[in-house]
Amino acid sequence: MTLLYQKYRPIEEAVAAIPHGASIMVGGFGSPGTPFALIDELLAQGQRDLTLIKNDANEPGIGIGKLIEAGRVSHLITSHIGLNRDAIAAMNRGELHVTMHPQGLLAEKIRSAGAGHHGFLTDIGQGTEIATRRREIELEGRTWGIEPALYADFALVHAERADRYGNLIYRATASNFNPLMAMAADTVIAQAYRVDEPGSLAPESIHTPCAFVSQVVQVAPATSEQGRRAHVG
Amino acid sequence: MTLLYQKYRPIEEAVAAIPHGASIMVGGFGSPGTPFALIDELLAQGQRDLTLIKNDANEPGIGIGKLIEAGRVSHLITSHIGLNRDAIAAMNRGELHVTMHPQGLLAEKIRSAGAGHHGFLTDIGQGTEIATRRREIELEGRTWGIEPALYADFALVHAERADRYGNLIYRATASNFNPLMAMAADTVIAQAYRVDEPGSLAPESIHTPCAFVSQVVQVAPATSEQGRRAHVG
Amino acid sequence: MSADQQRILTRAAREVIPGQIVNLGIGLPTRLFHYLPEDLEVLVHSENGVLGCRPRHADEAPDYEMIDSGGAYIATRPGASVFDSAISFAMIRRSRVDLTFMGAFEVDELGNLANWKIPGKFSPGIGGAMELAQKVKRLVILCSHNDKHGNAKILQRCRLPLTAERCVSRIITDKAVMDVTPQGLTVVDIAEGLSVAELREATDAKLIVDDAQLGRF
Amino acid sequence: MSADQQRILTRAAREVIPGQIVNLGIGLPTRLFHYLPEDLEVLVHSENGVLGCRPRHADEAPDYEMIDSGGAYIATRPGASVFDSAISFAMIRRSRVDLTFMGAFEVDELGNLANWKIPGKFSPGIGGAMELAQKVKRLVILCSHNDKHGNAKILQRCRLPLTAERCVSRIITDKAVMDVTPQGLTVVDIAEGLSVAELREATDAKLIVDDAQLGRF
Repeated sequence: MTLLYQKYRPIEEAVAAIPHGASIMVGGFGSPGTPFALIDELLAQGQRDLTLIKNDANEPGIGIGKLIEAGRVSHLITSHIGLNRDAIAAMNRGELHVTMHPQGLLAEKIRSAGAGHHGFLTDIGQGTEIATRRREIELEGRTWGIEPALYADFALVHAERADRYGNLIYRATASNFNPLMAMAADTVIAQAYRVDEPGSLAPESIHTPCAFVSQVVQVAPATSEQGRRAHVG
Repeated sequence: MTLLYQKYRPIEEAVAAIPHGASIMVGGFGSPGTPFALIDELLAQGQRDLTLIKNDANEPGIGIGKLIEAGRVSHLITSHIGLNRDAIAAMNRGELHVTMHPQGLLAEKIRSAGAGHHGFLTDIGQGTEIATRRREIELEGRTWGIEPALYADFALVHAERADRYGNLIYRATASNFNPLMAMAADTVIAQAYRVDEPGSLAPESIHTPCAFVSQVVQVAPATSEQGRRAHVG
Repeated sequence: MSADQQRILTRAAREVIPGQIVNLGIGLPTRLFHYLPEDLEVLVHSENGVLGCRPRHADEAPDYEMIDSGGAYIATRPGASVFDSAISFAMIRRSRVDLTFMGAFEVDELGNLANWKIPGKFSPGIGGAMELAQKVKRLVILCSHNDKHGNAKILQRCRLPLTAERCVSRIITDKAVMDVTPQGLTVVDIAEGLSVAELREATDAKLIVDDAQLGRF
Repeated sequence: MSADQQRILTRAAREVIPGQIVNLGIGLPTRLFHYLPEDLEVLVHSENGVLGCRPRHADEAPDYEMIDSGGAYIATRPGASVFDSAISFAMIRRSRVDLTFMGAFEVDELGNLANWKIPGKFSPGIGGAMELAQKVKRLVILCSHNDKHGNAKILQRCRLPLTAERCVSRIITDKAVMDVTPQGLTVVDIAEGLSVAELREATDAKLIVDDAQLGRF
């Protein structure tokens, strides 16, 4: 239990709670919503043998791309790593164990944990190789795949605004996996561009209520790193 | 498929699509979030033999209490009807078939449908009589209850604000089951105190995206009916 | 409210630690709301979808769309959020609620709780009790020690349908404060003016009493 | 962009009905974005969490936190909403997306689709393709009729790992527009200047052609 007034922390202290070998959910779909500052702090502190759960592998040289290049990730549970050629190469060399899930099932496996369930029944992927790797059950005359919930020791999430109790608001497409991971991990570390006093966020505007957040740190607004992506609209 | 520009309708027309015998989810926890105007229209139109899915039975003389008193409800799937003595009496006389679920499981059964799943695995209620009425499965050395998803033909939901595409914003504790039901029913009819042009609601402030909403109707703001409850804070 | 209820609530308020997230069950626990100082840094969770509620001030107009799970019109304090029922119960099932107070028909030595159904007599539903009882980090029961006929509510084994198994941490009644321990029910405090023998007489469970440790309330 | 690709996209734009919710897959379908008039009352869904996106105007500064699923910086139109990945895929699994365009490695007569993996050669992941293909109301495939070695991509049976079974409604290539029907692949339109014999030659599936109904594009 983290008491409400203990949640607002220096970034070094928050990340120092993560041990070697931890399983860590990392928010973000591409750059938006990726907690770059928390990842960089993790890189600096040296934790290794990590299992990361993230939609994608970012791109070479940014975000979890750095952790993968530094050899700190032993297992990546993801949906698509097509934008990170280094991660694909590490996978092909057998240095990075990669588990791929359809994106919506990955989201729901995390959400299932966040809701305190043990898994869910789906028809997604029936008739494909996805179905061959999971247990099935007959119910009401049809065959359903059982997708177990995906829990983690830690989640690193990114928000636009927060208060020091850990209430979070996401912006634009930076929401993605963040609110799901914030519910699914045992310890949730949130970074936000702005952390204000409780009462500064309208109750209806809060996307992740503070009950799910263990620690909250303030980070500098959008760095150039988030803009230096190859893609243009 | 309801096209975007066809969603904003007169209330009579929206409710007229509901046939006798329909299963209908109704938002609300107590009065907040209960779509009183849609319920009153349903009462006026005369649909009968309805299966209602609602957290509670409102109170005598308001909301679905009226439908129950008028004998229009054959089955109520709910969590608690303690504030409606008439509904309890109808249940005890055998005139109203009532299925009770723990509140969070009821919410999740609806959410499971809304997510397009067939059910979920839970330990809630293990060791109680809830567990005796559901199928179980052994996974990873433990026994889990299988809770099937709960779909419905229609959902009647209440929002504070909407746009005419059907984007919805809830206020205060009027959210409750509304966003879950809006995802779980085949046809979703939303009432809102204010329906504006698309673009009037900030994208981050929208709780239910319009893709889930079939029709949206505008209703008069909070009537005295919603205030005439026995409870005082 | 009776003097017994007041004593239960006054004692119960001491259970709340600043910085916690607390849920108050329907009935007697709801009234604990008024025993928590407004400047206490605690967020009260109500399962209908609000975290950070407080009682309405006497001069505040009710907001008809802001209620707690018992149906009372409430207000919010700084740091409050509102959310849907799925988020609200996710919070409960993920044990993000630190402390819940609940009433009881029966509680037993193992920490089993029965408070939702009396077959043939009372079954208005389940509400959020099962999830809260099963998953909250710490469940404190507030109830009268005996029912209106004088029958014990603190039992060796519950007889009514259970709300949840082995879920209770502490029981606060008008007669005693008792902890559920691996050894059985351990009396922490006993009501002023009551003897241990009288307490045992009013209870259908074995009570462990260490006179040297026993407090009064 | 090649003339063939332009012809595919011009033809594909005619599939979109005003008032629909449309998803554009990564690759060629993403470029369809620029073929939809900005005043067309359509909400484009991108599975990373936005409904109602539009291409950025040339003079608009990019918002680095507003991308589509391919990673392009986009903008929104009136009626847009943003949401998390669970809501986004609930929308997909509940068939709230009316129309999806997707690329393909292989498509077959039954409407089976393979577009995510070439064992031993290409397996960057799955992304949202499986859910979109399986659950969208109408799936239109946009792809070259033959691969760069001239091999047919329109087959009697897919050989690569499937994305989803029996999911495709229509296929638009540089050579033809074909519908998946219970009878097999029915040619709707054929490219200007191409003979039916040439089309059959470039295809490894049986094609049903009714000359009287055949359109050109």
